[in-house]
Amino acid sequence: MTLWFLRGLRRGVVTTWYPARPDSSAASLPTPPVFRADVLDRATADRLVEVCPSRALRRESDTLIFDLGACTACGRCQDAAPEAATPSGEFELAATSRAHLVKRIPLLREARS
Amino acid sequence: MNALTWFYLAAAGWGLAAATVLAGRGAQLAIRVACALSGLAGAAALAGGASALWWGDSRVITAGGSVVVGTLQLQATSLGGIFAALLGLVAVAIAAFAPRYHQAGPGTGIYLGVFNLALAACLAVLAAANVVTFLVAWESVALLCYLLILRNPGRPEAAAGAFWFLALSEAGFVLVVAAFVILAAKTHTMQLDLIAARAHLVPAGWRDAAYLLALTGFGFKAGLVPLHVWLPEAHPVAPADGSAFLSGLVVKLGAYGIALFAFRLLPVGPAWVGLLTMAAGAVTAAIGILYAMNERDLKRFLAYSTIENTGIIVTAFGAAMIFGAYRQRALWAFLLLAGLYHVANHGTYKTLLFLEAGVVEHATGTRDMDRLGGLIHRLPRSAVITLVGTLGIATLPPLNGFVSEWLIFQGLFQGFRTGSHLIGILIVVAAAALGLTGGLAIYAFVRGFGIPFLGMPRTRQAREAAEHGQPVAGPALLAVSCAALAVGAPLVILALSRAVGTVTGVALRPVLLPGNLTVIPAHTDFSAFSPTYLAVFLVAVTVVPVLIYLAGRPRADSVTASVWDGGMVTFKPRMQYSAMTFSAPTRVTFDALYRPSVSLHRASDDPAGRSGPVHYETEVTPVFERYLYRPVIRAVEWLADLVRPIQSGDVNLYLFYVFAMIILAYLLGAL
Amino acid sequence: MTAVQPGPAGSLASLLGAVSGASFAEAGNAVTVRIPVAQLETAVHHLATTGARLADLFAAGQDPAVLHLVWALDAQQQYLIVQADVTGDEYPPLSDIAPAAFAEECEIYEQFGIRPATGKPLNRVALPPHAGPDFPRLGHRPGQAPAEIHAPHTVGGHAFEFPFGPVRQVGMESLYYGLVTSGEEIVDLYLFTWHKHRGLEWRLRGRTPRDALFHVERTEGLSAIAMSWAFTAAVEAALGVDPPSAAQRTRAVALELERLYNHAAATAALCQATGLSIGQSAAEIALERLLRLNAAVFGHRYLFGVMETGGVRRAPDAAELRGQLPAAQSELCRAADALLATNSFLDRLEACGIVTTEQARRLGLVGPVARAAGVSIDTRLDQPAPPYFQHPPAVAARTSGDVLARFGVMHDEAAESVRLIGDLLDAGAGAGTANVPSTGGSGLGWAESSRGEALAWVALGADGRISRARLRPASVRNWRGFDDACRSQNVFTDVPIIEASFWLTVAGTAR
Amino acid sequence: MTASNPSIRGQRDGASAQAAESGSGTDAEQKAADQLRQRIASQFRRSLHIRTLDTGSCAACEQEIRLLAAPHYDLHRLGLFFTPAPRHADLLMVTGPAIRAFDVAARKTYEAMPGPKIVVATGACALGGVYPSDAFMHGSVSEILPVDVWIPGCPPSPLALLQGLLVAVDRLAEKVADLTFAADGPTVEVPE
Repeated sequence: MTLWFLRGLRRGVVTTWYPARPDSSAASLPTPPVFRADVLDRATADRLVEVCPSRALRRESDTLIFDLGACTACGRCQDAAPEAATPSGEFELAATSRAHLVKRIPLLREARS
Repeated sequence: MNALTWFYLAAAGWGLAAATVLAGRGAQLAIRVACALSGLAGAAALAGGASALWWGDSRVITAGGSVVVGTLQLQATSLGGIFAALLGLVAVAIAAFAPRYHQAGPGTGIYLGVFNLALAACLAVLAAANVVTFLVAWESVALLCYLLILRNPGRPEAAAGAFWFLALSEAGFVLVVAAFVILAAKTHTMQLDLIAARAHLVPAGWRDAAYLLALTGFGFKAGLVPLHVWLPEAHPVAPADGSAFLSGLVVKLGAYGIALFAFRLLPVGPAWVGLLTMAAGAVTAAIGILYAMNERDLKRFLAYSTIENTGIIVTAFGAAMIFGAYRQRALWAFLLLAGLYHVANHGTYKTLLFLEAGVVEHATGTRDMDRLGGLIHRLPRSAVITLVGTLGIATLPPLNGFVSEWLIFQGLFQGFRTGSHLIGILIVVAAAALGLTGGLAIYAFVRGFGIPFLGMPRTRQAREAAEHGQPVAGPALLAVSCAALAVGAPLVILALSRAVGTVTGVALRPVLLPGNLTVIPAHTDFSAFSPTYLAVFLVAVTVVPVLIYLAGRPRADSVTASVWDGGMVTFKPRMQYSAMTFSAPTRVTFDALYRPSVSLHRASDDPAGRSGPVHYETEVTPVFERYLYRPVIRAVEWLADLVRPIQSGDVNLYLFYVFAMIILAYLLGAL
Repeated sequence: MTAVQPGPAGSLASLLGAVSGASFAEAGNAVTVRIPVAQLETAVHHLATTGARLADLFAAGQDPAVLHLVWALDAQQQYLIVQADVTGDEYPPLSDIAPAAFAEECEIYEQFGIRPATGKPLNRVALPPHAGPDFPRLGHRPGQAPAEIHAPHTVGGHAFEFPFGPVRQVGMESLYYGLVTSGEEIVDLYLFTWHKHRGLEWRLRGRTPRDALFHVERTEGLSAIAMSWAFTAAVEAALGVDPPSAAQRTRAVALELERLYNHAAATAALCQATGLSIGQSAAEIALERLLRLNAAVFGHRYLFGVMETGGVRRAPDAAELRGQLPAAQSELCRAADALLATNSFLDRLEACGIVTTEQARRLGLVGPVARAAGVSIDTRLDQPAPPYFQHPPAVAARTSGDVLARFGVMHDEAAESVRLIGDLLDAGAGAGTANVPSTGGSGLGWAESSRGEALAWVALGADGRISRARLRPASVRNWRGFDDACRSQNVFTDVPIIEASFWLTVAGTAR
Repeated sequence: MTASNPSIRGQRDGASAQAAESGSGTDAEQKAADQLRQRIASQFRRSLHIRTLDTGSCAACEQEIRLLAAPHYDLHRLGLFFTPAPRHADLLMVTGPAIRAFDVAARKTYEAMPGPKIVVATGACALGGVYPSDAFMHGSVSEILPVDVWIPGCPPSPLALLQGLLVAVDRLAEKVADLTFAADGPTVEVPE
């Protein structure tokens, strides 16, 4: 067993300091997208709703309902409309109420040119 | 009233009971009256035994008899006293048990008649004062028990079981007769106390030969290992009270015989005789419990447990004889006392367990543990009584089994006092064998009680067993006596020390009971313990915390949730231990002795690799029956075939035989 | 289906033996042959005796349900799909392939109501007990089956059943064991996996391949790349699409990375099962580094979202991968070497949970379990897909078939994967997808997941939507070997060790 | 990608507060619920025992949960412990889309846990994402168990799980309630 003891000493501490300090590995994690309200019109919104495989997006008249809980951060909406959706980089998404995860993004009234 | 008058009363009571039940041809009223009489007679025997124990041997009374048979002499000896007391207790318990157990009918009438006569015959054996009385009584016990076992001849193995009993009893009887003849010839008297007085006249060789013949002869009845085969065959087929009487009392007569020869008739012999006895006892105990471990039939399991306890008793007697040979008189008497104490204890809880096995069979119709389960909910009272019996026989502290086993162990651990290292080591080896037996006994009786009484019912009969109408009084009395024998241990030891004093001439009382409640094993510098304080303390340790909890219980609202089962939908009866799987570890450890055979059918063996029904059977090979008795039986049959031509049916040939015999006798006479 | 070429297919005719009325079709590396059902038994017997390995058996379509038998022809380095129409609710008993295809026969019966005419009872496989007649199925539900159709799990005699699960240790998937034991040794073992049946094949009907890919990745989370590669290869074979070679090399890089982290996770699970917590920590450090490497290189710790029908969505960050892979690999190798030097650990693995070569072949086991039992099959070599023509991997194999052999095979494969990744990166791995027409067709795709050969078969309707998708991850095959491996064990604590050495997922077999 | 995108930091203005309110009834109810949660959380501050429950996950969430005990994350340093028996567990981490065949086992696991207890739905499947509600499954865990904390992600990384657990015992402030995920400024060049 001394083999393991020495090996462990040589390996050193790998444990993260999170939550005291942010962990560097979080940067490369897939994160839900952020939607740009000033670019989103109904057509783009409908395209995004159609492309999301996990039913995380739906449109109610002129607001885009984005359910963070259902989002799997697969990035298909970012591929479909890169100008409207960009990764948020936010991975700490735990919520104490389901409503906190349902975000409402107001859409542009008139169709964009 | 001296002991013999109590014995007369008892014998008369049993005779009367037999007469009434035989006359009444088993009518319900006749049964009830007979059992009442039998109970009273039992009480009388108990009183007689106790007084014989306390006041020592009574005078020899010649109660008649003819010139042909020889005089019929009786004497209430203190050595026989403990056995007579046990006989009384067992008789009372069975008397309370029998009326509710047996249905009225001519068969029951005959059975109870024979049963009461067997009780009287046993009393006669214990009170016999001369050789002829002893042998006549002994043979009548054997025959009457044969009839008891044949209670329901319809059962397939009844005839075989009864015949095993009779055959081995007769074999034992022949050896016992030989032993008595040797002693009587050498001491020129037939009276037991005279034999005892003149025992020093018997030359050493003859004395040891007589003892070995007696040991083997009585070993057949007591169930020493190679001779034990009839117990597991006879007990399952006898009715409940029959097998209880067999195991509780008749087997103890074997032990009485060995004690009679070892401690009363013969002077202290050489060490090797004691060693041989102790070895036989230790081997019997170990092998008895090992076979008990893997029995599925309740009564066969208890029968093997009887063999184990006989082994413990005979080990105690053997060790006593060794200490006697090395002039350790205190330990010699102490171990005899311990052995006798264990006889009493085993008599009580084994009878209880057999009666309860009868109740279980009566309520569910089966004795197979794998078809029972969960009976504690259906037969609560019987379960509690069986638990008391199981705690007793598993030699666990609060109850009497622990006290006698502790005494025996303390005696065995003082092997170093013999002075010779070899003997000391051998005694401790025997103690180790008893240790192994004790451990396995607890394991076996956790199984013996757990599988039938706890868990979920495995079959419909177990689910629908009903307590109402089952006899409870008899076993309850025995349970109370178990507790009494434990808490009252100092009193029992006091009585036994007086009995042992009269037999061995060693005043044990001051040596054993310095205080009034503590017990020390013959030598003050060794160890001490007080069974009474222990029992009281153990009860307190369990009851008091419960009371404190109930008194100061926090008022938090408690939620009852089901047992955590991994989220499975339902527990099925097949998901609990079965009898053979619970004892599987022993089959692996001792496979050389068991040589288990397995038969397995699996749906998944089908080349299609499907999963489905699995059937797994395992059997333990009966080593002694197969490799010892079957060859003997075949040899006897072969001999019989050899001799058959002699009986050719031709009268002239018969005349020639007679003529040849006369000539032969004449020639032999001339030598 | 491309036109029938007599050339290569002709050589297969000899394989089917005396079978008349067979029509051939070749798509990618898989040949489909359709034979009348009456000839099925002789064809199956002939194939089984000439050493072909039955990879999968499933049904598709309804009235008539078409039976598909997928055979792996290692000699011809191809797959052969034998199709036969089954009218009525019974098809001839295929006794030659009975052990390997029994679970599939049960599944076909549950989903399509057609069963082999053996009359022997089948088992419940996927559908839960409360599945009523209107429970969604792929085809007609079985007719009023006689009671004994589902072999009951009864335990007779002296054995008893030790129930275990479905909620098991922390962090373990829900799985119910029925451990029938004699008190000392395990007499029989059966599994219920219907707790986790999500009905994926039913769910994929009517979806476009691109939508379906989202669910295919999640059939078996720990083999996302292998399953999605098999599925996309099937779609590409159906539509005759060839992804750019750089994308194919990226797929291979992702597959090897997935194999690496799975073998690290298996090592950690093995150490946990044997109670060596130091070894478990060392393996988990290596595992975490590999997962972080996946996130840095492909943007997802479990490589979800890398695959795309016709190619790959993301190119690997080659510099990052070349920089960090050697460190992660040395971490894993040092942990494994330290384990191989720990006697207490090795004693628990030797002669524990043995799968014999005959059993592996009879039950059709795949992956490290088969390779450790002496059946060295590896689809990357036996049925090479594009990137593996130029970069053939060396196959690690053992013959003892116990847990130590499986651990050894995994250890060697991990080293081999790192070498492969190096070669693939040198040859250049990029993103890019070929365009995928939305037309009809059916095709077979496969990939060597860390657990073994993962198969997928797809039938696309005229509008390009899926009419029938068959997903067969390696876990479906290897759980059968787990029953046999546990059967001879005499210690209960060996069962978790054997399960860790198989390193299968319940999600994969329950689908 | 920046560590955290400044533009998504929403303010506690009407919109997001209103977003938070809309889902959970009157103010009093909300206050009572918070009170209860604070009381429960205070009991578990220093040592919390966690039991996991897989109601049909794809095994990726299970692997992430196992990694919580790995040296890199080591939840023991935060006073969180895994326990096999629900009888000794305070928190139940549920993964998977609540397959209907699993209802009895899930209900039994929940009831085997002594109160007070916390249920954490883990992963997009458990929160109603990947699979819709149909004959096979309920679609989300809140259909079968009273969920207290939701952790999104497919699979949620060990760091997200740690954050979820610490939010469950009130040792970390919940961040997602304040984020709007709606950026208003031009963060990327708009192709004409």
